[in-house]
Amino acid sequence: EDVIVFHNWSSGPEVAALNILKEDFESKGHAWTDIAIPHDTGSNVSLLNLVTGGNPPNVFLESSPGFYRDLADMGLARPLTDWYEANGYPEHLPASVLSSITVDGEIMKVPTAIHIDGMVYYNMDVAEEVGVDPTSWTSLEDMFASFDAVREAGKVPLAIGAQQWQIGYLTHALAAAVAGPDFFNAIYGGEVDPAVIDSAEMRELLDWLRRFQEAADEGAVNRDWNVTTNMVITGDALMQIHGDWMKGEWLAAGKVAGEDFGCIQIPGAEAVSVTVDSWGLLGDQSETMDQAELDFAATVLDPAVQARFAAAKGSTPVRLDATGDIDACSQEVLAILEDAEHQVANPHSQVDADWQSSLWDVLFNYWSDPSMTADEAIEQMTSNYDLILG
Amino acid sequence: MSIRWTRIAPQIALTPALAVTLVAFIGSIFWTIYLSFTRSRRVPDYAIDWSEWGRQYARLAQDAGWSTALWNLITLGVGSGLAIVFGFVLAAMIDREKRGESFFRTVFLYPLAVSLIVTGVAWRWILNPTMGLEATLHRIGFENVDFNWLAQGDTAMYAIILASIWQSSGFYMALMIAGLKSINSEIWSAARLDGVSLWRLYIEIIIPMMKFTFLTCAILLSLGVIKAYDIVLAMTNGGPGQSTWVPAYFVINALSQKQNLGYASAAAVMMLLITLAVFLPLVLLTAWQNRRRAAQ
Amino acid sequence: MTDLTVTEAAAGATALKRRRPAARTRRRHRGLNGRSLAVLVFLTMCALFFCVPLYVVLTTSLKTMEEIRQGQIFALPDTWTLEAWRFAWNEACSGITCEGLKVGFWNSVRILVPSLILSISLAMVTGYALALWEVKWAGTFLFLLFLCAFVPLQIIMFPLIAITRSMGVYGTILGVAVVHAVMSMPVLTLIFRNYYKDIPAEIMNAAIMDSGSFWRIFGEIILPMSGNILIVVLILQITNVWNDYLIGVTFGGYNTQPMTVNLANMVTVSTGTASYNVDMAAALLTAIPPLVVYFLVGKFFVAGITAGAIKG
Amino acid sequence: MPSVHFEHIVKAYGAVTVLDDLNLSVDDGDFLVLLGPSGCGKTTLLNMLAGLTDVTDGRIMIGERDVTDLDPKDRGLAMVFQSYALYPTKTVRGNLKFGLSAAKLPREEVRRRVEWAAQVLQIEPLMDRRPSQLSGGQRQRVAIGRALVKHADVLLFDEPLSNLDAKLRTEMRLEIKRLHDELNPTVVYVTHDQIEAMTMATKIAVMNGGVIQQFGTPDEIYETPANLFVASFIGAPAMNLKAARVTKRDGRVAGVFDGGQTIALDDYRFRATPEEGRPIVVGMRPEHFAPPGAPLDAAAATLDLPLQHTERTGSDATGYLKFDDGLLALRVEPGHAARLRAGETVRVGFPRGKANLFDAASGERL
Amino acid sequence: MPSVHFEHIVKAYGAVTVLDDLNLSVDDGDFLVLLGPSGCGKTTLLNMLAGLTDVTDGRIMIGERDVTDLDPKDRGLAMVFQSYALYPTKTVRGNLKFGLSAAKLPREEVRRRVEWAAQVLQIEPLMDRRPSQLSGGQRQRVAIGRALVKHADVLLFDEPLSNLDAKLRTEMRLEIKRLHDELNPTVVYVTHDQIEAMTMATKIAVMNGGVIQQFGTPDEIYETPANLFVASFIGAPAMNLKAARVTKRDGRVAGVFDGGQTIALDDYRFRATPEEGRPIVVGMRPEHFAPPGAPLDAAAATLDLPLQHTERTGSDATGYLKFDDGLLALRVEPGHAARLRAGETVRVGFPRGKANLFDAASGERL
Ligand SMILES: Nc1ncnc2c1ncn2[C@@H]1O[C@H](COP(=O)(O)OP(=O)(O)OP(=O)(O)O)[C@@H](O)[C@H]1O
Ligand SMILES: Nc1ncnc2c1ncn2[C@@H]1O[C@H](COP(=O)(O)OP(=O)(O)OP(=O)(O)O)[C@@H](O)[C@H]1O
Ligand SMILES: [Mg+2]
Ligand SMILES: [Mg+2]
Repeated sequence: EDVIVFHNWSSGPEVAALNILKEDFESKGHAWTDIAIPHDTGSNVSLLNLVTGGNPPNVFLESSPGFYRDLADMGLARPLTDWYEANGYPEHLPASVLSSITVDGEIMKVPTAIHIDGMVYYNMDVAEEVGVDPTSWTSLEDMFASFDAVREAGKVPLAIGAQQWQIGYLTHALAAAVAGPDFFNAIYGGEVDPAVIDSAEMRELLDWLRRFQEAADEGAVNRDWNVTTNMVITGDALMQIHGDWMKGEWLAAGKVAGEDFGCIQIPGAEAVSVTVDSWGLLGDQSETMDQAELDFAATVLDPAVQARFAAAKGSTPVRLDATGDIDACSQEVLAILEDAEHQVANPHSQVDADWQSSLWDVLFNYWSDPSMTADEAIEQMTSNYDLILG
Repeated sequence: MSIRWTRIAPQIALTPALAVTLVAFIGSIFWTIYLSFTRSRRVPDYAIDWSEWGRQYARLAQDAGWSTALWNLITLGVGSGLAIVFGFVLAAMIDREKRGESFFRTVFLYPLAVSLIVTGVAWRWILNPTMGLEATLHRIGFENVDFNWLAQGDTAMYAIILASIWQSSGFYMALMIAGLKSINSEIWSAARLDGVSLWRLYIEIIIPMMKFTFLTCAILLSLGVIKAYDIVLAMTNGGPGQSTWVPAYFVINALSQKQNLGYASAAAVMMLLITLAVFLPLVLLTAWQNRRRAAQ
Repeated sequence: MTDLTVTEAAAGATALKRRRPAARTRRRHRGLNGRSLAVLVFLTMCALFFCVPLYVVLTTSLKTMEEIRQGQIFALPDTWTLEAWRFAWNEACSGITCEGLKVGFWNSVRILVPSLILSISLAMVTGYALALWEVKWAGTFLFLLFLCAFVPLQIIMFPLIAITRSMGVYGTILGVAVVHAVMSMPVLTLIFRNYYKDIPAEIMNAAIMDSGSFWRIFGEIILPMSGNILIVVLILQITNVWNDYLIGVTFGGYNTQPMTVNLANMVTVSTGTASYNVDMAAALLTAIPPLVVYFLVGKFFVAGITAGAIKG
Repeated sequence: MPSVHFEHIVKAYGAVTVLDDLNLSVDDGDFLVLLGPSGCGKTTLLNMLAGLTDVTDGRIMIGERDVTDLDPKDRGLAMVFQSYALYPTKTVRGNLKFGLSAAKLPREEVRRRVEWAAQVLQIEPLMDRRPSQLSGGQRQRVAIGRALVKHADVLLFDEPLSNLDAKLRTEMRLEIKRLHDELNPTVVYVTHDQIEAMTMATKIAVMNGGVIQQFGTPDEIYETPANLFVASFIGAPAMNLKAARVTKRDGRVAGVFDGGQTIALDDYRFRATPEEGRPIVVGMRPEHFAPPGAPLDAAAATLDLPLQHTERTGSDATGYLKFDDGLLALRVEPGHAARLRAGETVRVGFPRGKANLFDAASGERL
Repeated sequence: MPSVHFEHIVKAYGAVTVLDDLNLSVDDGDFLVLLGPSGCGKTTLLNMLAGLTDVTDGRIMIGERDVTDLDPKDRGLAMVFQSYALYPTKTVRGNLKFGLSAAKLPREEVRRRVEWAAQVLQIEPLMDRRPSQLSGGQRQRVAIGRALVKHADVLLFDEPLSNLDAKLRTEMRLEIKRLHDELNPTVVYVTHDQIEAMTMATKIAVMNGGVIQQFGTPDEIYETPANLFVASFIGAPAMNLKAARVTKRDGRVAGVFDGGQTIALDDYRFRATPEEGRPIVVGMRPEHFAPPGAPLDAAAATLDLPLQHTERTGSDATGYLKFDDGLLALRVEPGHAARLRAGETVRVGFPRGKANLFDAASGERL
């Protein structure tokens, strides 16, 4: 019986990483049926349709806690707490990962990779050429200050793909970096605190966002993230701030971390936002299928697989004891993650989708319309809060 | 008395279509209307909170994205309307100048065959300031051309309209050619004999005679405009900001991003109402036209 | 008084043998006059405008990535290569499977055939019954159909999932075909009805008196007369089904994703370094079947519309 | 060969009543022509008989059978349509065969009948052609053939000749007449062409506005039209209809035209003798006039009228004389016509016993 | 009022030559009817005159002007189309005015002309209606009006009456004739209806297969057809055409029919006296026969033939006699027809000097 694997990955590194899982999983005697619907094309809806259509996949890449609650309502949830404990997984997982795979007190997901949502990746050749040293930046001000030099050299300082979700990610990464964990959790956490919407932190955040927008190049509009990354890889641009899955693109282009490209967190960041990509398993299955699903989970959590997977995808392993080579950037990430206070969880795994989507709408409007003021943005957010959560 | 099969058989044959209409369309529409009064999020939740049954609609009324979408619907409708005009111009020219008729027809029709997923990419490139038309024009000396339509909220809609005209003109052209061909050739002869200028002939005689074709085009156009989604997705994905949202995009966004079925339903119901508002006058017009045609 | 200039010889046969006028002095040729030229120039410019996107896609697919990076999208390729085409067809990845578009191509074909059969036969029979037989509630039904033609799929997607599921066809090719048939039924039915409406009532009356059998008349008289309209509808529906993304992705099974889904997987987030040449080649490969249909039978399309295929 | 009876037929389309309480009987073997202007309800009546249109009220009998609610194919009749209504995608043979498809006949029988019809109509060489490859007359023959193969007892024709040119029309007229003489089915034939009606019918029903104006043999209809409508509808050039008043001259009934001329009416067979002074309409057929200038003993009326113009159609000529405000048409010899000059006053006589009289108010025959 | 001349006209559509070296002249004020079967090139000829179709070779003169290469609007002619070609979106007044729009006339003049045309054609009450609100005859009038307002010297008509019913056709025929008499323009009128041709024309050109078969006055065409085509095309019922051979009887020329009967031909005006034994065709018009049974002194032929049937059209009747393999039609009095019985042999006489003779091989008049 085929195990149906639903995911929304389709870039080269993502697929390479999936293939590592697939190899190991198939070596356990199972067949893997792949169903991929890429991000922008409505993968959430597709997954939900498959479930409500009575044709749910056995394994699915999905972080949103709401989805697991819906599954539970339909009697299709597969709680994993017992299995985790029986196999001793929890002790090998960092606290932030454990909390992100837990829904309403029960472990529901299988974590596969860690990403930081906003890392600075820069082209070391370009940095050298224009005489800029990103590692010396201690604040965003420093960073912006060096942009003129880059421009003079005919390069784009900051490569940005101005799509709604990229701007959304940039913003919440900046929120963690500039305004800190408390503000972040008040906006992007499970419980939204309306008080912070109209706060000094929010204004600061919006001001920074405006400065980023002003620094973006002409072709930014609607540019895919990996195309943007390639601007940096090819040396057209100095740097990009984006989720660190962009490392996969660098690796796929044959570049080496620490030699060709450097990675730092957002200069002066108070905290970083962490994405934990995780799989869910379908409940209410035959015994053999249930076993196959658990085998899949075991594959994902296998330390050796974890390391190979992370290398291929450009992510950081979720297991502290993952074996194998860890590149310079992952070391940087692991170093950052050592401080439990210095991290917050990706909004997707916590916050109400409607609210987050409405934030994205406002932020992208703000980004796209230079004449829009912070006040106007805040006003829209406030009214959205009243309508959605109020 | 025997059974009159000539009366019964067609009714039997119509049952599948009737069932489809009643269940898949009418039933579904009522289901959607019902959901629009609930607080359904990812999955249907059939409880209605009567104290605030209209909350989804109230939210719509305040949603800037929704009003943008409505405005864009009008812009798109008016803008794509140019496709009808353009289609008519092409048809009139092809019809007068018979040379190359089949060649031009084929060229103007082909965009219809190609998925927007394909041509959207090409259009995005052409409109991309660093590699597309603008860059090319700059390179050959026109320094001042500004063709960066997709990047600005106030012009992105024009880019979509341009692509939509490109895509659909051929179809209207085909309809118009058919309409022109059905005009009695003696009318043309009479006008030539009278020495009427072509311009006056078209304005005063031919175009009014083709009212019906234009009406058909208008119906098909509004059908396309109301359903417009692919083209927005392919060209701008709604951006920049929410500047190119249209109602159909709004509904999908509410469904997949906001994961709010109730809200999406409310927007869908509004779309339906708009459809009715556009469609009822058109139907009445058509009926009236039909009567007139019958009278002739 | 009139003078009779010539009284012609009688029989047509002898007419041909007669002397032809000696000097065929002024055999007139309708040359290109000014107006014609202007029209042709205008049409040619429009045609060029229409060809630009196709040109861009085509030339890009034949270039190497180095060339594309130079950003001259309107330039012809320096080195022509079909590598991107080969790659797109055989090796490009969609999700985890890297067998190229050919997988999706065959899936699309497998979807296309039943979808066409189901949607066209449903609409055809309905249009036939509505146009040529006496049904009391036909007017109301037509009105409903007209209304349904405006309903976007998204509005009724959820219920349709429930319906196909209860029919047991959700996630199968048949399910996709059913949904295509449902979604296209209103418009296609109206097209068929308008066409059949023009069939002279007398032919129907003759057939009713001769046979009286609904299906026999359909099969033996009406179907053979539907050539024109069938071509129009086939063209519309082939394009429609082939280019469909949403229905295929929503209602299709796991191994039956159509070519457009493959394409979207490749184009939306392109593999590795963005390989535009491969994307474009893939796009063209996806577009070829409907394009071929258009180029081959496009002229019947206009003919069919002229014959009354599409009216209000 | 059954008879056909329409009994109290009512037909309404929505609010519009097209036929109201219509009664008509056709004897077996009769050739009934329904004659009337466009829109008078001929086709409606025929379609109701065929079962193609529902009857709103009343009963239709074919022989002893009430067929009012039967399916068309069960009524045992066959029909020839105005536009022929051949199946365009079938060959001639296919067209003929399809008519038998409902009958579930053995193959051999179908073949036999088709061949018989082809032979009767002399279309054997055309059997494998499509309708589009046939001339108008040939199509008409096939359409008739399609009716013949059914061996129906009642044949219906709806203006079957109106799409043919004059020459073919004459030929086909003879052909249909011959078939009727040979096979002797009951025929109901719709037309608005009076020549067809006069030459083919054994009975004519003249219709107008959904009402049967007169029912009778062609001669009855031509010679003694029942009302003004029938009088003006039948005949070409049409009957001269002139207003007059009843008067008495030497105790004998006569008519005085508005212009003062008189016409003797004493040998007219009145249904009821009219009172003096009653306004009437006198109908005089153009061909009944004596040739202009020729003496006529005992003419009912002798008129001296100026000639407006003559019209020559080849074999015939018609003279138009000014009479009161209008014209009086009369037939003249073509040779004679050539000698008449416009403006010249000619004397014409109208013979006794030929006039038709109608009540001016009701239009009914007196 | 100018004359019109076609000189050595050639018209080819691609490889197909429709007209080849055609010559024809119309005098000023003439009413020329182009008469011929469908597809013989009538419309083509008319359209070339109007400038709507290019001439392949040859020259067209209107008066002294060579108009071959002029634009239609500069030729000074007006045309009435078969389908009327009224502008459906304009009122009657608009239709009349629109035709003058190119002429750049002063407003007052346009108004005057439109009113004049409306009055001439009696369409004043209709001026603000749309064509769709008019009856067939009214539309026809407006179409003529549109031609009249142009004050053109040459009026062209392309089968203007063929969409009208019989009665209206008769009326409009008179109307057009009256207009011609009043305004006396040069008219070229296309039709395939011989009644129209005979009644309206001052000159008829009978065409067939792109060739003018005969050109002459209506009487010439009817009385002395130039060949078999014209003989059979003109006249209804058609001229009886019977194969015969030339023989000598008592030194006088006579004809022997295939059935052995003879006909005296000595008073026929031969163009060249034919040798004996030559196969000819004898044409006898149905209306020239003496009434059956009536004695005819000095008949050219006396025939005893069995009656097949009679056909009565109201004012007329035609008897069909069996003659060799075919039928011989002759006109009889309706009253007489009623007394004739099918099968009975009747004696009919054909008078002297009325026969038409044609060469059997070439079809030309002898
Ligand atoms: N389906 C219909 N709905 C409404 N009215 C109709 C319908 N069919 C016919 N009529 C009306 O009924 C009347 C009689 O029509 P019918 O077709 O019987 O006339 P007809 O005598 O056959 O005329 P024609 O000689 O033109 O064929 C007409 O006034 C017509 O308008
Ligand atoms: N545009 C054309 N191309 C090719 N052949 C043509 C064209 N127009 C007319 N013909 C041919 O020229 C011949 C004469 O046509 P024309 O229309 O002059 O006939 P007509 O005498 O007016 O016939 P009708 O009485 O049917 O109107 C026909 O054989 C016709 O097929
Ligand atoms: Mg009728
Ligand atoms: Mg013609």
